[in-house]
Amino acid sequence: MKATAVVGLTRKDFQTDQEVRWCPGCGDYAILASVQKVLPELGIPRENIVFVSGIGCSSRFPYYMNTYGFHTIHGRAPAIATGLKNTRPDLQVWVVTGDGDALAIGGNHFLHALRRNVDLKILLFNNRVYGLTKGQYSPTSEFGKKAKSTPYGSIDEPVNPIQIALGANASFVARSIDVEARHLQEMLRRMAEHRGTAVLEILQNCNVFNDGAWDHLTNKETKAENQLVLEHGKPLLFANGKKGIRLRGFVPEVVEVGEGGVDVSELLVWDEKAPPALAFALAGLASPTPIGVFRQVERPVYHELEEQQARQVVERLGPGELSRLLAGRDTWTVE
Amino acid sequence: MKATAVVGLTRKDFQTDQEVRWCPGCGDYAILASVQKVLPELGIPRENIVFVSGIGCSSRFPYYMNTYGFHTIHGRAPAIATGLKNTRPDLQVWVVTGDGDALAIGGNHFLHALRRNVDLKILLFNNRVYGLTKGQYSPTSEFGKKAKSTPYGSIDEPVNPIQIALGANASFVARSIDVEARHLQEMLRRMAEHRGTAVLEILQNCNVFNDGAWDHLTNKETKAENQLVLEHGKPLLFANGKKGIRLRGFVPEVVEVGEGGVDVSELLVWDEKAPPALAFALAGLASPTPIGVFRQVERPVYHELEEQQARQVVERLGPGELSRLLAGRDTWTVE
Amino acid sequence: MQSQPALKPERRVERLDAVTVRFAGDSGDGMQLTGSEFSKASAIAGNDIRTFPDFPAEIRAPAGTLAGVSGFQVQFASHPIYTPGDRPDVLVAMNPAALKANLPDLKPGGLIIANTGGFTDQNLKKAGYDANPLEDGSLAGYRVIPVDITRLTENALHGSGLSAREIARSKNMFALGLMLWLYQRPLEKAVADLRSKFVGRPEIVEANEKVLRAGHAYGETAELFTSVYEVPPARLAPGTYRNISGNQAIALGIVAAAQLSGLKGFLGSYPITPASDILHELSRYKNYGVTTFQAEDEIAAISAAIGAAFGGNLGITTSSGPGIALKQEAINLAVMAELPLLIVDVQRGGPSTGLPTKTEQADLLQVLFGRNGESPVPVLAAQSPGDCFRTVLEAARIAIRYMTPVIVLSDGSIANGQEPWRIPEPSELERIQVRFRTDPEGFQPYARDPETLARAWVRPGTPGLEHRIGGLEKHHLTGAVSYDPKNHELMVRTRAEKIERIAREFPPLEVDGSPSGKLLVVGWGSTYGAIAAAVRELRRRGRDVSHLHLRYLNPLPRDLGEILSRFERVVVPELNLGQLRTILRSRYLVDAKGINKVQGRPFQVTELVERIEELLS
Amino acid sequence: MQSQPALKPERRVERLDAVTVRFAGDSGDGMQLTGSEFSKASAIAGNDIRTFPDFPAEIRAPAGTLAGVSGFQVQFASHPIYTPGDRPDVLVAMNPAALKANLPDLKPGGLIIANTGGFTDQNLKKAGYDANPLEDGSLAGYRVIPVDITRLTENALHGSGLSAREIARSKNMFALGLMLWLYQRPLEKAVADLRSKFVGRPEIVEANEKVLRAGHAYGETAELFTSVYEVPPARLAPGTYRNISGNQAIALGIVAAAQLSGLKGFLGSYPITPASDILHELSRYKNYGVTTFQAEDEIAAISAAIGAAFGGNLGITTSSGPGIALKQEAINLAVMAELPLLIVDVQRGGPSTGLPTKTEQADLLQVLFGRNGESPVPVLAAQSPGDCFRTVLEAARIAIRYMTPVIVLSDGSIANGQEPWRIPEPSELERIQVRFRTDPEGFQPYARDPETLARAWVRPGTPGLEHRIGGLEKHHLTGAVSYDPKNHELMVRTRAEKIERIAREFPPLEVDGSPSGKLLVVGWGSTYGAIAAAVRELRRRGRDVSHLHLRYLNPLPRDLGEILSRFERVVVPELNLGQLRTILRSRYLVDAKGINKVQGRPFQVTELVERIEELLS
Ligand SMILES: Cc1ncc(C[n+]2csc(CCOP(=O)(O)OP(=O)(O)O)c2C)c(N)n1
Ligand SMILES: Cc1ncc(C[n+]2csc(CCOP(=O)(O)OP(=O)(O)O)c2C)c(N)n1
Ligand code: SF4
Ligand code: SF4
Ligand SMILES: [Mg+2]
Ligand SMILES: [Mg+2]
Repeated sequence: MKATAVVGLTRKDFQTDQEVRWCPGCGDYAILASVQKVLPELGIPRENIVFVSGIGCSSRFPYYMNTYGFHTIHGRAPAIATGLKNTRPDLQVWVVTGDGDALAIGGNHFLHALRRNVDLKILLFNNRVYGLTKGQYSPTSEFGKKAKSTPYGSIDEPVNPIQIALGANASFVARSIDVEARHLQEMLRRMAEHRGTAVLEILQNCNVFNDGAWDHLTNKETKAENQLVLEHGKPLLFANGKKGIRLRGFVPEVVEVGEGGVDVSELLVWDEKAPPALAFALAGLASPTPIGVFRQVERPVYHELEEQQARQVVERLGPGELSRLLAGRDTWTVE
Repeated sequence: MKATAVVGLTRKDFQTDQEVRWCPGCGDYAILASVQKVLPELGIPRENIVFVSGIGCSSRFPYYMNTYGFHTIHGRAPAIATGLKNTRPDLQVWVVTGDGDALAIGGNHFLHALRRNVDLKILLFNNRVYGLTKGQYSPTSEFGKKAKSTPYGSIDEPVNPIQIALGANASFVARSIDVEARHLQEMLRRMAEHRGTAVLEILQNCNVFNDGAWDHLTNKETKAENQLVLEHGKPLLFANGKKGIRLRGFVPEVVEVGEGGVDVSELLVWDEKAPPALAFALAGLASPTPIGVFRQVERPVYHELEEQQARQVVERLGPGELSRLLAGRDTWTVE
Repeated sequence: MQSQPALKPERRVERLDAVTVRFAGDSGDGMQLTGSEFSKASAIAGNDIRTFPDFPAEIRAPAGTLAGVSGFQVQFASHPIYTPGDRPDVLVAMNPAALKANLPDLKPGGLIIANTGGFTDQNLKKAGYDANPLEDGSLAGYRVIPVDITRLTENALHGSGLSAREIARSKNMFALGLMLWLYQRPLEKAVADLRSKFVGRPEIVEANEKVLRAGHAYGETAELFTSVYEVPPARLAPGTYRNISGNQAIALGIVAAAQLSGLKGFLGSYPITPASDILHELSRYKNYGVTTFQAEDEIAAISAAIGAAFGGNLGITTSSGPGIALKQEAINLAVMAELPLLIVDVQRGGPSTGLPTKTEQADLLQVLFGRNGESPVPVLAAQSPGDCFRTVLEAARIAIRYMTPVIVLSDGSIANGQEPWRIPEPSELERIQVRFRTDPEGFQPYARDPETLARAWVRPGTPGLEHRIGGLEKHHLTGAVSYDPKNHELMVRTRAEKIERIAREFPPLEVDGSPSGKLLVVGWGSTYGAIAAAVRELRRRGRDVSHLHLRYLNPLPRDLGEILSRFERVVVPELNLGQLRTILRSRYLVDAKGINKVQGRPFQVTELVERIEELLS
Repeated sequence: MQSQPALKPERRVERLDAVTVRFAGDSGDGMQLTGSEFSKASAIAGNDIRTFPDFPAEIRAPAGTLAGVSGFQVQFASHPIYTPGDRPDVLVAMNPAALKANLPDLKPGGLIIANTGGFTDQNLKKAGYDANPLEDGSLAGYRVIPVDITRLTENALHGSGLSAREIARSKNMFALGLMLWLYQRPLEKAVADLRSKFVGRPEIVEANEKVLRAGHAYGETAELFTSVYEVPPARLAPGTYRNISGNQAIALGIVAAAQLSGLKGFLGSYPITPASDILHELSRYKNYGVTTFQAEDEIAAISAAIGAAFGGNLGITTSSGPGIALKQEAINLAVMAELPLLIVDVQRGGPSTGLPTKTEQADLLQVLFGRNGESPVPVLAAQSPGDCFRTVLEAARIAIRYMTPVIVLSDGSIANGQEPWRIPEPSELERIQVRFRTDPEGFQPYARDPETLARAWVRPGTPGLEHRIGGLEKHHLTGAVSYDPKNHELMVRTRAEKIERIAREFPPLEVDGSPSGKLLVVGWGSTYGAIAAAVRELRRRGRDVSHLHLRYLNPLPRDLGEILSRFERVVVPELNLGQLRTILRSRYLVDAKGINKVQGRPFQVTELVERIEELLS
């Protein structure tokens, strides 16, 4: 998928005539705005972009993007996108999915897309709830969550999407937040650059069924304490530089930095390319919550392997000729 | 599930009248023998043991165990076993599955059982191939695998079952080998003791469709070089004590031990209870291949949480009385 | 016509037999609550009622738009009724979009109570009105009562300290109060419900009550209405009643089935519209011996239920069309393993994702035939919200007695619709016999009861009965895997015969109307009410029409063929393209005609009457 | 009877019209190879042939047991034949289990060639024989030719340096050589095949060839047979032929469809018996513009194929019954999205896991009806191995022309059975028209071709045609999500009408036999051959019986009703409990009777003849 220069595309070019139908105040609006902001910058003609989604509030996303779009069935978007990308490497394929869509019914397709390194840009809207079906707990809901189907609290340990993705050997794994426009847009750009599956978990507020799930990360007063921004090559600092992360063996620990605390030089310097166990350890942190790129490595890309193999077979056997194939090896003739 | 003393159960008590129908030489025979060896030791009456399986050669297992058994459908055994265990905590429930059954079609159920910590003993027979359907590559097959459906070599990066399990926050994760009877039996005992989901990956030889996949680990001449036995609290030594594993930052590295090499004290001392990132890092090792328990931690067990919640609700609301429930709150009477 | 002492003498009391009211507003306007409180009051006053909520698509659409309109219709009457009414007599419209979306349904000359405060320029524009219909004369064919509910609510709450948003949210209570006044219902029940709904938030209770009473008083004092209405009580069968929706009734049926069988109930489910409420409801009943498990998908949901059934419990799974499609492979396992299992399909508009919030009857063929191989499964359909209870109980009884999965069909209209339900006496609820086999003597896993052809149910944990079952074809006695050709045919035919035998226990069919004649209308499921009402209307007009309702779709009742043969013509109204008709034609070679509607909406009585009249002429 | 110069004069040459041979041995005995080499030789000699392999369950059972017996049957004839033959004339039995399992099928007086070396005490016991049947007189009703193939093979390879195991594995070549001699076939083809099969292992080629020639020579020299047989060539249509199995023909059909349409073919599949070989075969054709993708499960497999179709490619998915059940939700998405898609269901014994290696026709109703909502999909069934090719091509043509998923039904018997197939001339293969829309002028995603009602296919990447589709009900022109009741009904009926219109392009049905009369036998799919042969036999006996074969199961051909009405009686033989019968009765109100067999095995001609005779009398 080559980016050809497309002059003059603007945000508006990516908007459709469909009325955007999320609840007023839904975090999805902000995500839409960021995506519509970044896409024109990529220099890709909009006809070469496809948004594929599953089912959920988040999965309505394609209707609002003036590109090609396919709102499919629950959980299957990664598989559908795999078939699309593999046969149409010229397209840039985005997948939009939710925490239920990607991690409940679609968990397996999600994993297999990652391990194959299919060149998809996966946006996983994590609002820790099933929005569209009006408020059941989801695989990412916190233990003890009281929701429509768990009036006494859920008893499922939540899934950590980042750890699951790392377990599947994903080549690009990142996290951002609906309302952190600048950061989110930066992550979108990084995804677009990446070759192979890029997964971005976007912490999203469902103000109707799970309002405030990420408040501690977005609230002006608490966010500095709770957001840990991962930046490649930089020491892990947060709380306005007053705290940092140091490794104790395999365990990342929070330390005070500066006077009375440790020196910045003792902090873990973030490395996106490190063996995944490091990212795995960081992904286990809840407080502070890391955002940014956990991992970015180069791995052979699925459709390229596919193309390469086909090329090799053609080289070895020549382009297939139908009549020869139909005849096979053992024939006889009746006059 | 309480173990009551059952005197005098022997291996034979666990054999059925069904002719065992694997190909002669299949690694499944050895696994069956080990299971039949260990079960009588557990002190559990055989009527309180259930084997649930999916579909595959491995999944024929229940037919040969004189316990209760359910040979279900492809990939769904963990889900079926979840329903069984949750309603019948008094039973010890084993799941038998293959690399295709558990990690291809059944990947999602596998993950969700682990993250919920359902009290199942999962035996994952990994022969890196689809045996029953006669030799297609599987999610664990090595990259480039030539098999029935990949005559020019597969282009899928294999799944690492241990890392996937750790990504799902499994509370017990281990690996053993079909023909390492003593080790395998030890692992089976450990699983039986564990409360919560216990996953054991068993490296198994399919001598018909993927013969020798694990030869380097079982062959007398090469196994010492290739097997790394994880033992809690012990330094990681292999190659008859001549080599070991040391941590370089987050990266486990192979070092010579003793004269000319490093001292045993520098080696990583294995800790099953460590944060999972450590196990994750070790699971990434291919040469040598670790066997043994990667992780064993206590986490709340699903059916216990379930029972506890039900108990609390009963305490709070009293045992439900049907007629009261039927009436609801708003009634009126017609005379 | 008689005046009542409590009323000001100058206002007439009109007595009516039946009234249909529709409340319509934005999704956020609380119309569902208003409608159901109004319905409750009518039911408690002794009317027969039927309600039908009409939700927009799942996500809340922007305020003021047509897509965001949420409606709630209720018919209440002084005689037994069967449907929520075709076209409303009264429309309460909170804004222009609500008016626009619902006006086409209103009866000519019908009453419109319009919240003029909602008819702002902006809202008019959003609804696509160029001019204000309340003022441009376009509503001349109706009786319009403009009330500035928005402002009156604000006035009532002036100084209450509530936020503007909270005040705006109370508008619906004004409408409720006004309507309760108009039909002379007491306010007490609504007040009590407010109290228990907003427990711990007395300021909200107080505000809502204030507005409610303001609405009531406004009717009384403002000289807008020349008459009030009285719909006298209906003569319902004696007993204690409640309102119930289909999804509630299914949940209660499941609890009852568990208790009556002495089994633990285990629901494995995955949320899906319009079935999710069954899961929600049941999840509250942990103290009734029922466990709910929200699985990772539909396949895991039914699989867990099968696991529970294997363990000797009452396994249940609930879903809607797309989810049922996913479950078919597992249903087939239950067929082969011959385990009892309850499967509820709350049908919605299809195909594919279709119209999730709308109703349809197009899953019948899917549940009958949607599995590989010969895989017979009993299918029962509920005919009304309350009937879901009985249907579930019966399905559970069949499942256990015959060791088979059983499918219950409901649909969006009865799932969310409500009707008064006579609460059964404990004595009416017959125990469900469960006999687990415990005797090892001569045990063979697939040996059968000679009468029902059911195999024995064995709880794991029973000593001496250890055995293995699975999805491969099995020997007809031992249950061991068998590739024997003759055994396979025997098993295929035995599984079919077992299901056919269930029909021996069905009560005789009852034809409503003359037992033979010119035209028989055959229906199933939620269309019962509309068909019953239409056929009665036709008979009132002197037409020779009878009605036969089928609750058993598989196996079909044994007397069905004979009954069909007694009529010159058979017509099958369905909310699909003719699925039951396909079956009846095939089975009985009867040239059944269809009346088919696939609009995501129930039949209206009048349209059925018309279509049947056409067929008769 | 005429003797031929090459033969010793004392041995008679018996000329036969048709012979059925069954080779039977352990799974490891190479009977499939033996059978297919023998068949090839017969085909090359000009016979018409049909073959039928009979595998045991998937896993190799222990040697010598009944469960481990693998069989291969071939009929070859000097006239056109339709089936692999009912009961063998000749049984080659490599061990006691093979004899025991197959003897019941052998014709009375039939020839048994028994490998006495395999009749060890141990093997006799494993097969459950108390005494050696070759010696105890129990085979008196047959012609038994005992040959110690085991020892003769060992002798032939004495000093070859091969291991005992390798020597034992060559036994089948002795049997093949002997049989080739008996029917006077040349050895050359078999030798050439050995060479290419064991390329790079000359010692194995040499050994096998040696044993093959030893078997041939043994026939010539040992005085066991008093005659050899000649089955003269059949008069087949002129052309170049090959043997082909159904699965091969499907794979070739897919390649042809891709090339004829100029589209990239993309197969998304998940292995399942008996469909896996299509995946295997296609995975070798990367140089033909076909990509195969072994997905993580059946749902991902079809989903990927749908993604490919959305991208403007020929999407295909292949599976068997249980896998098809899992795919239904996704098929429904393709119905709603109106995308072309090829779905192949190679049916096997059901329900549930059933009998994976056995054949059945019990998925018809599943593919017609197994989806939620009204979801019409064209269904075509192949009638023989070679016919799979044409059927797939036709299905692809329909899928693309009508923008719809299309289901092709095959089954275990034609998937693995072989027949001679006339290789089509390139000129016979009509191009498949594909017209991607590229013109933005007036584009509406769901506007339809007035004739086919197909919407336009747009390749993403086309500027100006950006649009969004999905599984929710859509506006009939714009494709935008629509909850409008009337639009829904319009779309449901339009989708149905689109599929019905396909029938306008079907060629007229052809009745084999008189066009009207007493009895019409209607069949579909793989039973074609057995029914055709049975009907011809009945006509030979003077019975008034005609045969109608249906390749289109949905929509049904427009002339079908009229044809059915010309016959007094209609009977539908099926390898299920009456699935097509259900449809025919429903659609045409014809009192069709069934002949049904559900044994995991094809019909035998004789059993059909008998059953039809019964019906006639
Ligand atoms: C096969 C199937 N099962 C269930 C559903 C119902 N369903 C639709 S969206 C959804 C979950 C949505 O949650 P999530 O993916 O987190 O998306 P959100 O709405 O929160 O953005 C469910 C259960 C469906 N549409 N299809
Ligand atoms: C729904 C479904 N899809 C596919 C199959 C075919 N199938 C049976 S077993 C199997 C894979 C077996 O591989 P694995 O789990 O590794 O087990 P093994 O045979 O190697 O022990 C497949 C694809 C099936 N039985 N059911
Ligand atoms: S329900 Fe929640 S996630 Fe869905 S649109 Fe509304 S606010 Fe957003
Ligand atoms: S195919 Fe492989 S895994 Fe299956 S029984 Fe044979 S040797 Fe074992
Ligand atoms: Mg969500
Ligand atoms: Mg395997």
